[in-house]
Amino acid sequence: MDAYLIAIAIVTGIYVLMALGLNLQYGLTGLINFGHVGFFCVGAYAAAILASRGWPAAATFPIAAAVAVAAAWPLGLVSLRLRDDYFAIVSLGFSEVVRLVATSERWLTNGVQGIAGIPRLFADLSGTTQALAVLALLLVLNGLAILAMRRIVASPFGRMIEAIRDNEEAVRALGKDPARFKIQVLMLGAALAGVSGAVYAHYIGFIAPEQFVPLVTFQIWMAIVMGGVGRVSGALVGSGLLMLFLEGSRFLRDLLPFVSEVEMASVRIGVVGLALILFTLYRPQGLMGDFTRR
Amino acid sequence: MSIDRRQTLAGLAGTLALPLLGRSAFAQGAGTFRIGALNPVTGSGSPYGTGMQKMILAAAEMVNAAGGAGGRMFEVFAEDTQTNPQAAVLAAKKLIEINKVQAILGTWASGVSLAVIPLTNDAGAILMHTSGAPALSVAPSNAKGLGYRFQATNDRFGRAFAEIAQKEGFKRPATMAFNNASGIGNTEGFRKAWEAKGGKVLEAVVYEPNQPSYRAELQKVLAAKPDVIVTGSYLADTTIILREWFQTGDATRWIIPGWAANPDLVKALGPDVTEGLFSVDSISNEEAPSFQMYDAAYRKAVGQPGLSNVYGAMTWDMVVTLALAMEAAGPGADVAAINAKMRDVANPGGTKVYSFAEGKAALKAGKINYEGASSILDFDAAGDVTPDFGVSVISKGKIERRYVTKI
Amino acid sequence: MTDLLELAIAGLMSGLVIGLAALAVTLVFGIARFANAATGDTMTLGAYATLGGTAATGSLIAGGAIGILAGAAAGVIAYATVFRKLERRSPVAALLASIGVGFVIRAGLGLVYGHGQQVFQLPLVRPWRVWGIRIQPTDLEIAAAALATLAAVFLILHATPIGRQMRAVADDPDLARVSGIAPRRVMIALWALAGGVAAVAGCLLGIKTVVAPEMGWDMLLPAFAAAILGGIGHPVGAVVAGVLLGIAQETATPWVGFTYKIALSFAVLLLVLLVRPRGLFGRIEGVR
Amino acid sequence: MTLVLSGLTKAYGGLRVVDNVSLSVPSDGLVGVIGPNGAGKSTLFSLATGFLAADSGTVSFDGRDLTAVAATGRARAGMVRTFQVPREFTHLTVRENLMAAAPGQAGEGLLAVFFRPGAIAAEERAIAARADETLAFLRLDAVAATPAGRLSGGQKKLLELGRALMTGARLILLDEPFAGVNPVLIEELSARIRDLADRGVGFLIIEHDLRALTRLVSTLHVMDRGRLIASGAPAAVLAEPAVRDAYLGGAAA
Repeated sequence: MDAYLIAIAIVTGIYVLMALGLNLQYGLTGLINFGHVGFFCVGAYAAAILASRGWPAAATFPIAAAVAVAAAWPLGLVSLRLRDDYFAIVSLGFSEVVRLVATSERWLTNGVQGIAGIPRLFADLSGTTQALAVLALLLVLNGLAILAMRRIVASPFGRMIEAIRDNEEAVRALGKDPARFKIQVLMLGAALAGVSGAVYAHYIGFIAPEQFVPLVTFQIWMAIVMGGVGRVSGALVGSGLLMLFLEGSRFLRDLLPFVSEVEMASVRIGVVGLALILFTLYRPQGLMGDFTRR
Repeated sequence: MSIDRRQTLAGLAGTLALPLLGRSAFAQGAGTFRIGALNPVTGSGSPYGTGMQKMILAAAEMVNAAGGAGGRMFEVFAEDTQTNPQAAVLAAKKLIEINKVQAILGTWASGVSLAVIPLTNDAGAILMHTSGAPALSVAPSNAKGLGYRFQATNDRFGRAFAEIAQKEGFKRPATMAFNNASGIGNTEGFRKAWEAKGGKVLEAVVYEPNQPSYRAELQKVLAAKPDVIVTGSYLADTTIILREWFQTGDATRWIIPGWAANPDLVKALGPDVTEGLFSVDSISNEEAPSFQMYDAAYRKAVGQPGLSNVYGAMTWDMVVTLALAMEAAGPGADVAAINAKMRDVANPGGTKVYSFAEGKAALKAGKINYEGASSILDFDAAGDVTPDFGVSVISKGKIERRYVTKI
Repeated sequence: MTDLLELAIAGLMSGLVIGLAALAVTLVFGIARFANAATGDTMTLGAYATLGGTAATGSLIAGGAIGILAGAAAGVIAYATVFRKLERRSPVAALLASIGVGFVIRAGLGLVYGHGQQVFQLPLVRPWRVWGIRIQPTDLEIAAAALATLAAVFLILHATPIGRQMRAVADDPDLARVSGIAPRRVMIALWALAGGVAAVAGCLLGIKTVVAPEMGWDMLLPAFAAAILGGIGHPVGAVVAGVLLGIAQETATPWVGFTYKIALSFAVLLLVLLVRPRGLFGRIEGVR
Repeated sequence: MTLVLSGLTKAYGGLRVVDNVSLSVPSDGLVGVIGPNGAGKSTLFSLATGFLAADSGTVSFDGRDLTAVAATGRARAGMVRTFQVPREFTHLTVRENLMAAAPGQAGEGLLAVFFRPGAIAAEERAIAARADETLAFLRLDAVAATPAGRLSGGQKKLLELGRALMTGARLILLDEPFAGVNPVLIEELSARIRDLADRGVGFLIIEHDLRALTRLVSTLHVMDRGRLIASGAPAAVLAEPAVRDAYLGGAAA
């Protein structure tokens, strides 16, 4: 029982880390990043490949972040000068390209067979203690991310990215180059997604390209839309809600005995769809309120 | 579905992070043995998952009706992997932690089994799966010897394909594989076996799913002028590929795994296109009485012939084998003791039995050898079975079994 | 050479389907001003409706008409219940809601039809050979259907009063409002048209492949790519770009293989956007 | 001469929206541009500030040719525009709006945010002081802590002017600064602009409100259908028959 709750909490923590990154990008800067899973994937593979070759987790995490940042940089350079909605599609395409590379480059990623037996974190601990250690690590990582986010929001840098979100043309008229800030934000969010991917790879222990489909990106989007865009608490609450949607359906089935297992898959996606529609229509500010004032 | 309502509500409360119910609610009942039915009910395994799950439930009922195994009744907790490793990990956690199951039965995709097996190993639980990836046989995945594979490995499938291609007199094979672990596993296994026979594979095309057309892929494979194309493919892509192939006017033959070359394929394409296709499957042990029992149960639960879902036969056998091992290990045996008896009740060297009731009785007299519905069910040192392969040819819209090949 | 030509034909056929989907995307983008992610699932709906209609009437043509009606109806309903209320909101809100609409459509189709595949039972015929190149009669029929759809769309846009109003709104929504064009009527016509076009695209895709709940969603990315490549809001551009992407993908396979061919459309898209940020046919937009 | 536009031309399809326009703004000059709707005034602004690329013609500022320089570069060179529809940073406070405009902030570097907090705090204090001065000058100090989105139209116009001032611009291009502003505020705004001109800031102003503009500027240009049809002292220009026909006649109709 406890271990199941801890498992749920760990996966939620992984989502929160991604949601914080996306929140920085979309909530604060207005970047419509539809390729978040691409950075998650890059981080997961970087960690998995290194850990399988015996690197310690202390090294795989920063490298996962660095590789994700390195992937974000060229993407930002070429595409952040495009219109917002173009960037949305280009970033979505980017995440698909990442997945295709993971599929094709078998020498590096073992292709579709995936990488199995990724060493677990805190392997010298066992059972619940080990799971708690992973959860603690995630809490620390999320705590650091939130602190960093706070610091950024309160800084001139944060003021400028919010100005970009509110009106990019006006920023250019003041002689500041929005693209420079957007690239940095993209890289920062990518770093969080990369670290998140590293935790994921170590935790699940097996990664394959099919786990990094665009649906993951949309789940994170759903989390921040439900929680409240532009707010740290929104990312937390939204990720929790998302897990409730995803895991709750296991238990929902027993409450809806007339719905068969196969139908459940459709019900699940229908509920996600309805939530997206209803939140955008009736509660665009999410559960945690408007981002006007933090 | 025999799911305990109280457990379910407890689980729901758990998800809501409201562990209101005390630990005692989850305590192991004295006379029960809990197993998890973890199947691909949704996602790409959905054509098989529901049937697999229903067969676990049916077989468990049968065991219970025969008085239980080793003095204990089965209690089954059903979960969906969504054919997705992450969902499967959480489901397995729930089964192990909330439902306290001691064995998980019927994971399907290799990715799913690879993600779940570290959890069952940690919990000291048995994992019985139907995945093809060779990695599941060896450490780290099967370091503890708690994993059992009821399906042929992809390598064995490839060997069977090679046997058949040789027997049918083909000289110039090419391959087409769906780009995932199973698809490539099949064609790679074929290539290895074929080259071991001194042959050469002319062309090996790997294609991505969900394309609006596979003509370019076909063109490349046909350019090598093969006399047969061996595939590692699924139903949807096989449908599209064969339709486009037929429309090129080409006359190459095809050897296709049975999960793709099935009645649905014939229904989708009609008799002209499918004429002369070879359909290869690890066959159920159809002549055996165990298969007859499974078939009857499958027809009753799903309303289709048991042959339509080989994985259903495998999950049926999982329950029976586990029950026989429990019976052999005696009342109150722990998982390790039960695990130690798995080969004793399934491998050659004892009286052949075909059902749990029969085996339970025969165990009193001495050693038994369960002959399963899915195969004769003999586990090698790695916990893998080596089923026989049936070769069918589609003729005038009928899938007709021609012969059985052993590897 | 023959090989390359046949690859190009294969690409052309895929490209026509992508181009039609991109046309549906670009129509909505040009007038309602957001990227409609429900387009893919509207395609799927059209394919299922056509299947049902064909089974009920025994005629593929009548079935196709029913499919188009279903797609148009889905578009109008989505507009009336969701997108109308988001007209004054950001394009991102509408985009997110459209993802939701798509999910709901897919959930409904999954519940009604299940997840197994269905197929159009059409007679399969062997190809003709023209100068050594295989020409497939089915291709000609699909191409004819696609071209007829295009012709109908352009006729509607250029030769009917409502079409002219749609183009006027696309050019300048504010000016159009000032000149007394009823935006509601134009929007309803737009959503019906876009839904109908998506349904045709889905129907053709279903004929080429198999009908399953995920089929349209899988085509969304190439459709978006083609819509942007063509210059968003530009109908001819969308179709031409779809065809170009289709041909580029298939004819490149001898060099890039069958996995990276999917990545190729994004590479092409990026390159074109770097040179022409507004796409191939895009108009230059002033600062608003 | 600070800003010199020469021969600027921009065409969409066959339509020349701006057609061979040349004008200049002296370093402390107050120059106005008028013309009917669609005369090409806003397009001219966009061409001058680099928000649109001209088909032909050149832009130079302080003797430096800026024709090939992008919008941000031209703003950094010291010429800053405002917009016809105010583009305030909706969710930032009025003070934050102004502070965001200050040039060359070390705190806009991500590394500095984390590794030089002390230096940034000092810099912020200085910028905040300057912002408060500017707000007082523009009589916006009462709403300093209000989110900019809640300001009235006229206040937003002032805010945009304030942001331009914060950049240290030496030439400010105002696009209809008086539109939607109440008459009392117009007087106020005009007075501020005159003050600034006295301090050596040049202005190029597009305006519909002829009366307010003619009282403010020393030179007036009239545009019609993309061309400059008259230039000179306001009174003289308004007296020209061509201007009466094109502009006043058009406005009357």
